Amino acid sequence: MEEKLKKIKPYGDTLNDGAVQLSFTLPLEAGPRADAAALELSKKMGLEDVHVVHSNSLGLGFSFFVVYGKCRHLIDVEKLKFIETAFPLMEFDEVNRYIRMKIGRKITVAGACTGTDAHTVGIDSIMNMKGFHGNPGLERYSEITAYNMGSQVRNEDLIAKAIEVDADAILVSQVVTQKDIHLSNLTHLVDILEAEGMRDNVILVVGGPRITPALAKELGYDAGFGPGTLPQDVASFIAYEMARRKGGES
Amino acid sequence: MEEKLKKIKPYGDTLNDGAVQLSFTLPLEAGPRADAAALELSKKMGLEDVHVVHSNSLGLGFSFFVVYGKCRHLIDVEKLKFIETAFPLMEFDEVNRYIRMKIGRKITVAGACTGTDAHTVGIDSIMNMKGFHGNPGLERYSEITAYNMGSQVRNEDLIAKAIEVDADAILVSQVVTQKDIHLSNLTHLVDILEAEGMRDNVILVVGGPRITPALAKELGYDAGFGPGTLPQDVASFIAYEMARRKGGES
Amino acid sequence: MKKLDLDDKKIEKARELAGKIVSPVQEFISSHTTVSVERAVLRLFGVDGVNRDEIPMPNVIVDNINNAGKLSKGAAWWLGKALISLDCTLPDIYEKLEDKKFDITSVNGASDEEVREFLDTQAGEVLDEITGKREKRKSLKEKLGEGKEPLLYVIVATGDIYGDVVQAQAAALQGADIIAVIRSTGQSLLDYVPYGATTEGYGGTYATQENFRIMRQALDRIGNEIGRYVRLVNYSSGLCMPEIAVMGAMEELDMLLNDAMYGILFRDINMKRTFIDQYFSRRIIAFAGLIINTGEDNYLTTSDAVEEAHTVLASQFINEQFALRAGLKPSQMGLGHAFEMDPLIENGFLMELAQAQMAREIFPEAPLKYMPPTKHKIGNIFFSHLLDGMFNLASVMSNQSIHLLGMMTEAIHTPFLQDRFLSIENAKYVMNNTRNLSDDIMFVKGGYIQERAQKVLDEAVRMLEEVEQTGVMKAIENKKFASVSRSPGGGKGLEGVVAKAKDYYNPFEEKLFQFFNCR
Amino acid sequence: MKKLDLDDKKIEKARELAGKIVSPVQEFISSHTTVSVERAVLRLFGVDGVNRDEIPMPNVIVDNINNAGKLSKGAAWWLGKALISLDCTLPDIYEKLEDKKFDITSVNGASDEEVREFLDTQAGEVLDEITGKREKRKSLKEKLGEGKEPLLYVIVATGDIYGDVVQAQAAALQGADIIAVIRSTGQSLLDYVPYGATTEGYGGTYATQENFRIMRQALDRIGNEIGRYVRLVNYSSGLCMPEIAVMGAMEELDMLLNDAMYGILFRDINMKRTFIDQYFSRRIIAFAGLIINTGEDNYLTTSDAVEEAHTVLASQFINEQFALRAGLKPSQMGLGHAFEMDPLIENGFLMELAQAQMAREIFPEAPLKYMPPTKHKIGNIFFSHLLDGMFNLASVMSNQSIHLLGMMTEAIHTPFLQDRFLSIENAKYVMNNTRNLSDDIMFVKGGYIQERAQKVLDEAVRMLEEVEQTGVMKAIENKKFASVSRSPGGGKGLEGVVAKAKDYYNPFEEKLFQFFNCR
Ligand code: B12
Ligand code: B12
Ligand SMILES: Cc1ncc(COP(=O)(O)O)c(C=O)c1O
Ligand SMILES: Cc1ncc(COP(=O)(O)O)c(C=O)c1O
Repeated sequence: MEEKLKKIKPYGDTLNDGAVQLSFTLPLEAGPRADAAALELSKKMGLEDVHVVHSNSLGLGFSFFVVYGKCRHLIDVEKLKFIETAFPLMEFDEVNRYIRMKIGRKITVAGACTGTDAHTVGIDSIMNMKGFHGNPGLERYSEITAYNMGSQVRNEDLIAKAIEVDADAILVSQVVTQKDIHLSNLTHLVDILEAEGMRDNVILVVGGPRITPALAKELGYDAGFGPGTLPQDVASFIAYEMARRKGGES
Repeated sequence: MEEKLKKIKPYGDTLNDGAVQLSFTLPLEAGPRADAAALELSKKMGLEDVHVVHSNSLGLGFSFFVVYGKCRHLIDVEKLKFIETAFPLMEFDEVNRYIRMKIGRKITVAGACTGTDAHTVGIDSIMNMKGFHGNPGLERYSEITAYNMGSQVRNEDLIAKAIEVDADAILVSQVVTQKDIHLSNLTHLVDILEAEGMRDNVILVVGGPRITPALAKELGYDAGFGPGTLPQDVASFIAYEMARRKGGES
Repeated sequence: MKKLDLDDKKIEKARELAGKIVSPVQEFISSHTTVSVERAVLRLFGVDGVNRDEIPMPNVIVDNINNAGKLSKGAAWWLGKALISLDCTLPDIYEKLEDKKFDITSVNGASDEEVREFLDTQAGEVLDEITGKREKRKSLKEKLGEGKEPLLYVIVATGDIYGDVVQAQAAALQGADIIAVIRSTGQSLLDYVPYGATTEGYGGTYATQENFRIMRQALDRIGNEIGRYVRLVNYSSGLCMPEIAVMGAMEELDMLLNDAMYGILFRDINMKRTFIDQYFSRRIIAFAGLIINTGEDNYLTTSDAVEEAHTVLASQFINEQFALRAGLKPSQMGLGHAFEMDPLIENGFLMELAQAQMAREIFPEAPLKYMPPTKHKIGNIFFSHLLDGMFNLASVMSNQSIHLLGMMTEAIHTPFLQDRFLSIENAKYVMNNTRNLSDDIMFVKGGYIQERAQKVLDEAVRMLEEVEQTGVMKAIENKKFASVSRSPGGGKGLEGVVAKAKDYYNPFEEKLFQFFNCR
Repeated sequence: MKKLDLDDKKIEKARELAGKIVSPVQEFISSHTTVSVERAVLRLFGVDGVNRDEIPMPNVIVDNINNAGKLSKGAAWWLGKALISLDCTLPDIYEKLEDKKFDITSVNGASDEEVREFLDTQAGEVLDEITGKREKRKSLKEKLGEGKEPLLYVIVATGDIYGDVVQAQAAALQGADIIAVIRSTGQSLLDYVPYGATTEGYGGTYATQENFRIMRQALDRIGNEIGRYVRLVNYSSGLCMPEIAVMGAMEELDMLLNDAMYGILFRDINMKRTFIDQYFSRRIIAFAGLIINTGEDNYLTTSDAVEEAHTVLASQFINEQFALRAGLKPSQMGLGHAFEMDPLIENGFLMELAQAQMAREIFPEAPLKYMPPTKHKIGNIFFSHLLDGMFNLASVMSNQSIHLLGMMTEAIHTPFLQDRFLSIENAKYVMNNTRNLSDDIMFVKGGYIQERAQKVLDEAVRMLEEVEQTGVMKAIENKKFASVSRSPGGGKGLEGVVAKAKDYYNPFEEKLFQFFNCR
């Protein structure tokens, strides 16, 4: 793609043709009325040249639609706001070296999958020896001492552990997001930390499949990591952030 | 579904939760900026609670997205406008009986897939003996004489045929819609018919996978038939429409 | 058709080892009861409802007895004694229990003989009732007929039982054979069963007797409409395993997820507690004619499906022995396994097929529960849908019985109506289009598939040998299963374990024992 | 591996019958030429460009000769004669031809000897050049290596060659092995080849020499980048079959869709015309080392894939004989077949597999072209994606060579960038995950799959017997192929057929003949 556009639209096979695919269910019996509703909805979403390419009954007065259309909306690429957690991405050895040089002592982290959330695989991928996709976990770093409390851990217990081991960073995993349970869970943790006067003494990191850097910031965390995160991402961030807070980096 | 809602939204698992799935490509390198653009676009389309659940690079500066979100837009079911081609749906025998009773003579139809369009399967499904999905084609009706000219037929030739056989109805099939070639093709046919002063003497029907009743009306056709049309739909319509024009039905 | 050229001696050996592994646990089980077993017994006697503080009556009564330190004699005993002594009905007892000072074990009057006779008569009636329900189900199934195997199993999880009903009925219309109502997140850790209809659950709907009833009726209604029997499933693993088994028997469910190992490993439930609970729950399930679903498939969500395939098989052998000892027939054993290998592995499908076919050949009568890919699902719904298609193929190619449908949105949310539709459509297409493929192909002798299956069997035997050495509890501690470590003293619910007194009495245990011994 | 237990005698018989069917047509072919064959010859001699009215020079010259009633001697002759007589270059001739009154056949001077020698020398040089290109391709292929079979073939169809380049390069990056640039709708009915780069086509990009060049360069560039050779395909069937073959040879394409039957049945091209065109085009293709793709798969878009499966096989036998007679080696015969059965048929997949495996066993050396489901595709993109997955499976299970990727949006539009990506991802997953499944399974003797294949072979033999009776032209008229009737006198392009005069001269025909006879 040689051309650099400032204002973009989705692309099907021609630049800015606006091609978008939708699918959804409507609470209407399949038929011309439902098709018309699907068309109308697609138009309200800003599609032109709408084709309801498929519809079928789902039973009980519901019907399913697949739609293709051309989106009117333009995105101004230069005006996009997004949060990139700023830190230099380092590899395993580099991180250890960096910690030795810039911090001069081992870093301690405590982590858990909190609340009623029983998904350990995510937090284990980050913290346990084995790591993720061949990338070794925090436990394996010579300069990191990692405590992984597993899943279904109460926020209070995680904080108690952090106090006990004098953790530099707290790692929280949240996988289940139904009814936004993760939001209340995550906010609750920040609230207790603040109540305990601990918030500024730790680096607070959250991760999970529905976590984005933006959401993490919004909830009062120092960083957020989504799907596909590698342990080295987290290790790099924590090491850099500690150095930065010490004044060793800016 | 007992409840009857007046204003509806898409349905995921709760009435009016607004759940919609999108997929599209953006002309941006995969990464936080592209993710942000995907989010922004989805919001512009009226989605809230947007999750960019998947993104990957397509190479050459393009990336692909799958998004789920909740649509803000409401559709007022009662205000929906849609065209239902009004005719009583009759079965094979009924149609023949109806023609005998209401028209009193055989009906003649001439059909073709016009322009450079070489797709015969659609028009054949409607006109040839064999029919479609076990539903016999127009040729098989004792009260219909059907002339199927096949595909790649010029509008002029179709009209000449219609004049030659004194057709009551002209059936046009259009499958290829790239660059809206079908629109110009279909409009052209109406234009010639009007120029020849024939338009009001024939029932003009169009069909094809991208044809809707609304589009057909808009282009000046008496009816339009989309995917899954059965020959009996077309037979019923033509018979009824002829009777109606004769004043036999209203 | 046997296709894998497996060594029958090794299979026999594995069964023997599993038997030896289970025996000591079984001894421990026999000498203990739990609060949940006792609550289940009370439920069998008809105890239900909640008190003014919304605490379920089975809990109120068992806690009352336990607080008096007398649970080791069995809750039934005290309840029976109180009922006769006071010559009253259950509601009268409930009323008395509203007074926190009332101690049910202090009621006196009835003789031991009288109590025993009363309990035995009552228990007989209850079991007759359950037998009646079992027969009713059987004839309904015969009348309506069922779908072809693999039976299509989908979940509903709106958190609102009435929403669940809509989803479930639509799924049945679309072709689903089995409906599971997912429980609210975390219910398995509650040491009581919530009461009444749920309209707001988290990621699921509570397993309550009322919810069971509502869904059973809804499924029977739609089943009659479409002329196909629709099975109902719920979850009994967790701290209330036996109680939910009783509820399932009462409300005529068809299957229950039921596996102590699952609770131990994935819910951190104390192993002693849940082994005891499992035993009694399975006795009930066996009697009521339900099918259990075990959870070995879950191991592959935390450990690698290629490396740790044998742990699933080893665990199936162990679970089979536990099940046999609780009176379950092979035809009631929905042993779990799963299609969970990384899709990017070359020839991964051959390994999956080997595993599935192996389970089929080793447990020929069991209605195996085959789980879809979940762990390697990502937000790319198109790829995910395809993955499910290959899973559907593996299932029909290896003649599985209970087939859980994968959802293209597995990595995103609990299924939308349209997700379920597309998934059912997927399975119907693939299975119908390849219906007899399994009958039409053989595997090359000594080929990739045969070798893989043989290797996994070898490894499973080796693992069982090790587990037999250390005992299953120690093996769990050593992370042999699902790479998770749990200790016999850790986890939730140990406080609910009670050693049976010499004069412990549970009329059902005895009756069920008789039932199975004379079968 | 032979798996179908097919009767070799029947296969032999079918080949014999096909030979007999082709012979009379071949005789007719030998005694005729066409405007397009002659234009192809001119193109070989380097005639190119357009005149001031935008008419391509090969047309200008051939029309000029034809108008003079002298095409029966061969266009090369007149061009050669004019060039020597006038002692000028091609551009000089072009210039003269701008004068509508100029008659190239009226130029005199050179002796017959001189003309013949000139033509022979020139033709020798041209053929050497083509040989050079052929070698260049071969070594590039060896240097870069190719993907594993089945090779993944995708189309691009933006209507803008520069847009096509983006799509094609992205597809190669994503894993495609073969790129076909779809032609503009209706180009096959044009009796000339458009000139220059196309930026606005209808549903495709014109097959022009410039477009071929642009895409070839683009693919070589990306191929070098990713270290994998990427093949280029275009379409030669239609009224300009021989010319496009020449362009393909010149611009170093790897494959050409090339099938008279396709043109006759699906484009209503006159059968005499296109059989003649096919012959010369295949001579060129054979020499240049390209692979042809035939179009039997298309039959199943108009007739039922279950009922009419044998017509595909019968046609493959006929096409093979036509190909052999034009000097094509089996390794150049990309005979077409397709996965087009109604997906809702029980055991349909078994029939598809039988058909694909049968083609593989009957044409063991041919790089079969296997076409995806298209006819039963609907707007349900999720189902469509799944269907493609099963097609991908059938392909790898029967060791196909050239594998056209199905698109989930087949029923909707020509592929978007994302459609192609998802499709490639689909094929890569399925094929890698089941890579050696084919080596690991056998079909049950006398089972469903074997019986199906045997039945189709029997029916094909029966059909060939009938066609041999009536002759292929009459058989086409009788709707034997694709349920379409075409008559020898009907269709487009008959006016371009010219009986060769006794002194007809085409230096290439002779040279190519020699080449093949001494191979
Ligand atoms: C495995 C699994 C399970 C296993 C968990 C086993 C275990 N010990 O973890 C079992 C079977 C027990 C299970 C149970 C349930 N599950 Co579950 N499960 C999954 C599944 C299939 C895979 C999750 C996984 O392991 N992914 C792999 C890991 C590596 O990815 P990850 O978690 O995203 O982690 C990565 C990043 O997010 C990040 N990360 C994660 N945490 C952290 C933390 C930090 C600090 C950092 C820096 C980074 C980080 O780094 C990791 C590596 O890159 C998903 C579906 C799916 N395919 O995603 C459903 C899924 C997560 N489960 C779900 C549900 C609903 C449940 C149940 C609640 C169902 C029920 N009602 O019974 C139960 C109960 C669980 C509970 N109370 O929490 C839903 C959640 C829906 C939602 N959005 O809310 C999902 C999406 C399935 C679905 N479609 O319904 N589940
Ligand atoms: C079969 C087929 C072909 C065959 C056609 C054989 C033949 N003799 O018809 C062949 C291989 C020749 C072919 C060629 C091409 N095809 Co084509 N083809 C298809 C395919 C796979 C199926 C079409 C079909 O037969 N459907 C079955 C019939 C029964 O359905 P139907 O046409 O919708 O008809 C029903 C209704 O619409 C209605 N109906 C139709 N006509 C009429 C008329 C009347 C009067 C009434 C009442 C009702 C009615 O009733 C019918 C029965 O219910 C579609 C993809 C798909 N799956 O849809 C692509 C498709 C239609 N083709 C396509 C293209 C682009 C082409 C080519 C132009 C490609 C090229 N550049 O070379 C060529 C050239 C064709 C040309 N010049 O027109 C595109 C069209 C894209 C677009 N929207 O413009 C499609 C969608 C494929 C794609 N994704 O690219 N094709
Ligand atoms: C055997 C077994 N029991 C129970 C469950 C679900 O239990 P919970 O409701 O605790 O998530 C599962 C889920 O996968 C299971 O496999
Ligand atoms: C053999 C053959 N030639 C040519 C074509 C395409 O030709 P056209 O450009 O006329 O659509 C096809 C398409 O399917 C084909 O199979």
